[in-house]
Amino acid sequence: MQFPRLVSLVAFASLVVLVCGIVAAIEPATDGGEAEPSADAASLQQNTDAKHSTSNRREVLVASLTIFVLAVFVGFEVIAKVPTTLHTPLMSGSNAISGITVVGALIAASEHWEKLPSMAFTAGLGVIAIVLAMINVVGGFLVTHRMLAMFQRKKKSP
Amino acid sequence: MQFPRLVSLVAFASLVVLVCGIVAAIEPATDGGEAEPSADAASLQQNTDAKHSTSNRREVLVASLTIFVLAVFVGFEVIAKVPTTLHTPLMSGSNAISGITVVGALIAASEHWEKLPSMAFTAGLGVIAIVLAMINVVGGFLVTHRMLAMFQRKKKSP
Amino acid sequence: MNLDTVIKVVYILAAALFIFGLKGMAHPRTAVRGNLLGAAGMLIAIVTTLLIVWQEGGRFELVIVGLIVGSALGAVLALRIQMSAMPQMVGLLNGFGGGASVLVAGGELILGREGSADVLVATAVSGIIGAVTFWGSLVAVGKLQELQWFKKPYSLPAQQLINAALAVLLLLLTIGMVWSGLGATSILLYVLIAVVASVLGVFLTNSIGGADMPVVIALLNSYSGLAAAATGFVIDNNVLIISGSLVGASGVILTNLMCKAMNRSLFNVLFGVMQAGTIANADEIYATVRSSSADDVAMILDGAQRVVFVPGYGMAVAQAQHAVRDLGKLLEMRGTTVEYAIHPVAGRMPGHMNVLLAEADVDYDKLKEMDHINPTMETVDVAIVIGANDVVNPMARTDPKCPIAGMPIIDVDKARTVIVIKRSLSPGFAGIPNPLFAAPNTLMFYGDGQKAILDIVAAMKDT
Amino acid sequence: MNLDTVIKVVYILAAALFIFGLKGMAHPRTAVRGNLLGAAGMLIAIVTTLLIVWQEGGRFELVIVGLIVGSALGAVLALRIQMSAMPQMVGLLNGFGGGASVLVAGGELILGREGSADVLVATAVSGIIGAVTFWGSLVAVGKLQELQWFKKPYSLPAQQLINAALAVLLLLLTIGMVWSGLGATSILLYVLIAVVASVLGVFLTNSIGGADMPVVIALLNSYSGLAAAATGFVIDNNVLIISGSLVGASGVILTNLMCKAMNRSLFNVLFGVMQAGTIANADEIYATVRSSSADDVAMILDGAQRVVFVPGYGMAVAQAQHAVRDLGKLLEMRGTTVEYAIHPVAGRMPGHMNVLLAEADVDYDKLKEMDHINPTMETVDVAIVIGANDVVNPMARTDPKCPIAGMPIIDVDKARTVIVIKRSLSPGFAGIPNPLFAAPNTLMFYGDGQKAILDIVAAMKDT
Ligand SMILES: NC(=O)c1ccc[n+]([C@@H]2O[C@H](COP(=O)([O-])OP(=O)(O)OC[C@H]3O[C@@H](n4cnc5c(N)ncnc54)[C@H](OP(=O)(O)O)[C@@H]3O)[C@@H](O)[C@H]2O)c1
Ligand SMILES: NC(=O)c1ccc[n+]([C@@H]2O[C@H](COP(=O)([O-])OP(=O)(O)OC[C@H]3O[C@@H](n4cnc5c(N)ncnc54)[C@H](OP(=O)(O)O)[C@@H]3O)[C@@H](O)[C@H]2O)c1
Repeated sequence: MQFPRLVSLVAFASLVVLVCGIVAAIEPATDGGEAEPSADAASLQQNTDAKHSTSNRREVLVASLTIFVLAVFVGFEVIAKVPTTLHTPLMSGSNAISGITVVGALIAASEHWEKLPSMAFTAGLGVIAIVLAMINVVGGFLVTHRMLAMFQRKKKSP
Repeated sequence: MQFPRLVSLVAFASLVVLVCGIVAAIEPATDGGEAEPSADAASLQQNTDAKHSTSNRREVLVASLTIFVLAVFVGFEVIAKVPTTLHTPLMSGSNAISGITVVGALIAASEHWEKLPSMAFTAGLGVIAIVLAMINVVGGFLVTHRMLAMFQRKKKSP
Repeated sequence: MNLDTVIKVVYILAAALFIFGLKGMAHPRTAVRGNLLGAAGMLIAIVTTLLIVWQEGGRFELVIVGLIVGSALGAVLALRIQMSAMPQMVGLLNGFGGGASVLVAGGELILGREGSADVLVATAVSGIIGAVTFWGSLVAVGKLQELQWFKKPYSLPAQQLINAALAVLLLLLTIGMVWSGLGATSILLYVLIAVVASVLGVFLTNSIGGADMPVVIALLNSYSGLAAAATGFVIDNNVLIISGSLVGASGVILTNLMCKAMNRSLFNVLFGVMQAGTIANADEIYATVRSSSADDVAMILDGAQRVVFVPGYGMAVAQAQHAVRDLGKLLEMRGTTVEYAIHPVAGRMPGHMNVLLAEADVDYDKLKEMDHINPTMETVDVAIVIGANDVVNPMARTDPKCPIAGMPIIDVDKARTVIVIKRSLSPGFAGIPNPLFAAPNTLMFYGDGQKAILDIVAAMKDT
Repeated sequence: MNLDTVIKVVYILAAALFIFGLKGMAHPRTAVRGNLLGAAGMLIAIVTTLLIVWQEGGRFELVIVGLIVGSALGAVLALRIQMSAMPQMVGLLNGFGGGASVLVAGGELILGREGSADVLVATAVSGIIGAVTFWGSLVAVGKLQELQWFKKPYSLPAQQLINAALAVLLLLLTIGMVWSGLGATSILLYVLIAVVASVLGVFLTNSIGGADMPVVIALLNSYSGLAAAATGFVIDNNVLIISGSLVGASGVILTNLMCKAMNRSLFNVLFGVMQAGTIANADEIYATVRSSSADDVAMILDGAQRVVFVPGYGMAVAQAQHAVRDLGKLLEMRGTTVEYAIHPVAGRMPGHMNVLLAEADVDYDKLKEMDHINPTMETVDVAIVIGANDVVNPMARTDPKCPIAGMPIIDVDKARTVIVIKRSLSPGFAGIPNPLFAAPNTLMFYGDGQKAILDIVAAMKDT
């Protein structure tokens, strides 16, 4: 962790400012985005919904950002301890972890494609994404295991 | 970080199970807790509110838990690097940080005590809490600074 | 409303500053800045909260009174306290942190804004941990101050059983609180929880011997963090959760480290009764003790090539660190190599000796850790043990039945000559005699630590 | 509904397993278990997601097809790939990860569940980073495979300007997306974003020289993580955010490390054109090169006390690691001390040489880091440079104008005798001549790495 601290602090602060901007922008955008033709009958509920959705949305965003920041900290701390010898397996192993997108892909691919064209489209994208992500996951973990097994084997022999 | 990994994993898994239990318990509890005499007129909205509140509550809890877990990781990684020499300042410094409860105390003490007895009570507790927490904060950071300044002074002298 | 969320994002910044601050603690060079970053984080958090209060139209009178009184008390405490009393200071601060958590969680419960199961559980947990921390810390501070009241571990008959019963009671009260939801019942239950937890805190700490207080303090440090985190769950505030977890982790690491350095399990520290039964007769052991004078010591030091100081709790009591530094400088001017061997649990808290010696301007390159100095102990001409006892007691190596059995010690007995400076032959905190004092290569020099060292300095300058 | 949240808690467990897994990577002893923990975390995450899908009554046909095809392809790739082709493999996997992010974010946009500003921004970011990663990785792989197409950095005139224009265009498209909210317009804009980002990815990578591909791969590794994190914001899934950030951090650390080892800034790597202008005339430099035969080398090795192998990219190309190990063993049997000096950027990715030598069963205690071996280089009798070039080029020390100026190198020129095994005098990836080859204490031994070493072994066994 030899990054100049000041630089990272400044970068972080500007990130915060940026994010504040986005957060501040949520309200109008949501209102705009959700302004679907609202059936007059359920208009009360609709309103309540929108209000809840906005404030809920913000809470979620703030929590997600917090999680992001903490995870970056954990990442830097943990990875900085990996010795040079293991940097290649580290690359392939962390690569496999980034295949976590498969989680999103699974949900997308499970859409009922027979119902709506948009769902069919999403499901199609989803299945391709699953294939790509699973290559990433299985390939990554497996090849890492192959490499690491070599390091371990050698340890026992002498 | 020499804790036996298996032990911590098991502890962690049981924590997860525990938490799942609590989460599962939220729904009835909320219903119970919020079962105030509901004006019949606004019953639709009431229902919607309750539903939103429950699911919102859960989201918040899950996010908070995630944050907790990540922060524990960060804590262990960062603190494990502090050398023995600095353990006393570390104790007082981290102590000061735990005075962050002052944030909650500030909010409690700002209640309008003239309005309701419950608010007055909370404000009273809040102001004591502020005093305690601020002793913790100011005392902690200041004494840590005093100690650390000693370490630094010495560094320059030779 | 908009401002509200922006403010929450700023909280993340505060939390990040805490983390950067703790990262700074990794090196004495960066530690001061680290501490300042942490303080900056706290300032941001407080100002942000005040903004929220202002925006929501809260009242400021009490807030301002609280802030001023608290800050003033804190500042006075921090500036007045002596370095040797640091363990008590930390203990006190822990207690205050815990107390604040109890009150904040209680206040939130009274307002009754959110009554879901998780919040009620978190409230109860805040109350329990906070109260245990508060009262436990006060008792621990009392013991560290060696107040008469707390002088020795005092247990009721069947203490463990009573403690277990209280714990079960707390569990039941918590369940009751969750079950009854918001309202007067749960407030009453909360008060009960706080009371029972207070009793438990006193009981738990009171039955632990004074020598183990530092471990207790570290553990309570961890608790005060966890209490803050639990309060964070109560008022749904992430910065509390994050900071609390950081402190919790810190306390756990330090506790673990101390237990390891004493070769005891945490369980043993908390619940184990130190048996003083099988201890050999002190008079017998001390039959061959030889004492000496400042002049003797000065003479011995005169010819020494390599001198190692081994400070312990007595140096803190006698405030002898400056005198030790002077003696060290004097020796160095005469061409002697001077080092300081620091045992991980010397004194009353981890790093205690380091702070004292830093106060006296001793270069921290000269402070050697136990594992570093033990292998070369044979080549040490004179080891000066100043106010240390347990951490140089060879019985830890030889007598598997004694209370400190297996604790790694600084092997001063392997040095050519050992000079032990203390006021009497009375034991250290573990309460056992020390065969080192009667070893053929040991000379006792009785007296208050500071005075003894100054005498030696004077004697050396005379010759 | 209840199950849903419980499941989310289980996701936290998966994320924690990833972290434990990466922590395991801190030591070769624990790394295998670490990797398995990571895989277990992934399994938990996938199974949990399938549970969600099942509970919400989703269709499983496509899911199952996707899982099977993807896993099979991944497994085949992982089992077939040669250790020396690891950089390409990692590059390819990066690309796939990025591609998946583009598709998932796109799919979510089409469904149009959530259209708040932050989600739209996150969607655009997923699309941009994902597409850049995908196409950038493919180009990088092509370059690493030394495919004819990508053979040399190819830039349009005013490439930097075009890239900047594309970046601005992306920014505008993103703003447009946020502004137009959910709906057909934003889907169209998203497609445009993906296309423009793809073009940008190709341009950015294509204008970077092949020697810098490893840095690019590490950077893209980081990007693939960030893309996953952005997707996490889109579908509001914390496990994606956490894992993505972990990978992002990993990539940044590795990138930083490589740049440092080459003494160049990241900016210079990404946008700097390597000037080949001021290079001294190769023929002139190589006037005094002496070549040798296997028998010569065997004779020199015969009397050596301490031999150091310095492997480089050529060892990977020639698959000479097993032969090197045999030669090492043979020398050790004769009482010679054998070590391997590993430069941090030898080969085509960090740790490349370590993996190859591990494959050949070389004890990792014998692999020495550059900083560790350089100070004692004078006492090395024979340094055998096998397929390394840039990392042993003394011009980095002497010529402040050459492209690798200031890059720390392994100082083989200070060894008593240097034997360089390569096929010709052609330059390494930096494209500059190497005065080492013409040094008075250097002997060239031309030939394919593996064959050369085997010849030496044969020659040594003969004598
Ligand atoms: N540091 C930690 O973190 C920590 C944590 C947990 C437990 N502990 C325990 O604390 C103990 C620390 O060992 P230690 O060797 O440092 O201290 P110690 O064993 O408690 O002995 C201190 C000695 O200093 C002498 N002393 C007291 N006042 C003095 C004065 N004014 N001038 C000169 N000598 C004086 C006392 O003898 P006289 O009365 O004869 O002068 C006493 O024997 C260990 O038992 C350890 O397990 C420490
Ligand atoms: N590792 C990383 O992470 C990383 C990252 C960024 C950049 N790089 C760059 O990559 C380069 C690595 O340096 P390096 O010294 O390892 O490699 P290099 O400078 O690329 O040189 C490799 C040499 O191996 C020889 N060779 C190729 N095939 C061979 C074979 N079959 N048998 C024998 N010799 C063979 C080649 O010479 P012939 O053609 O004459 O045989 C070539 O000169 C540096 O420029 C570094 O900056 C590496």
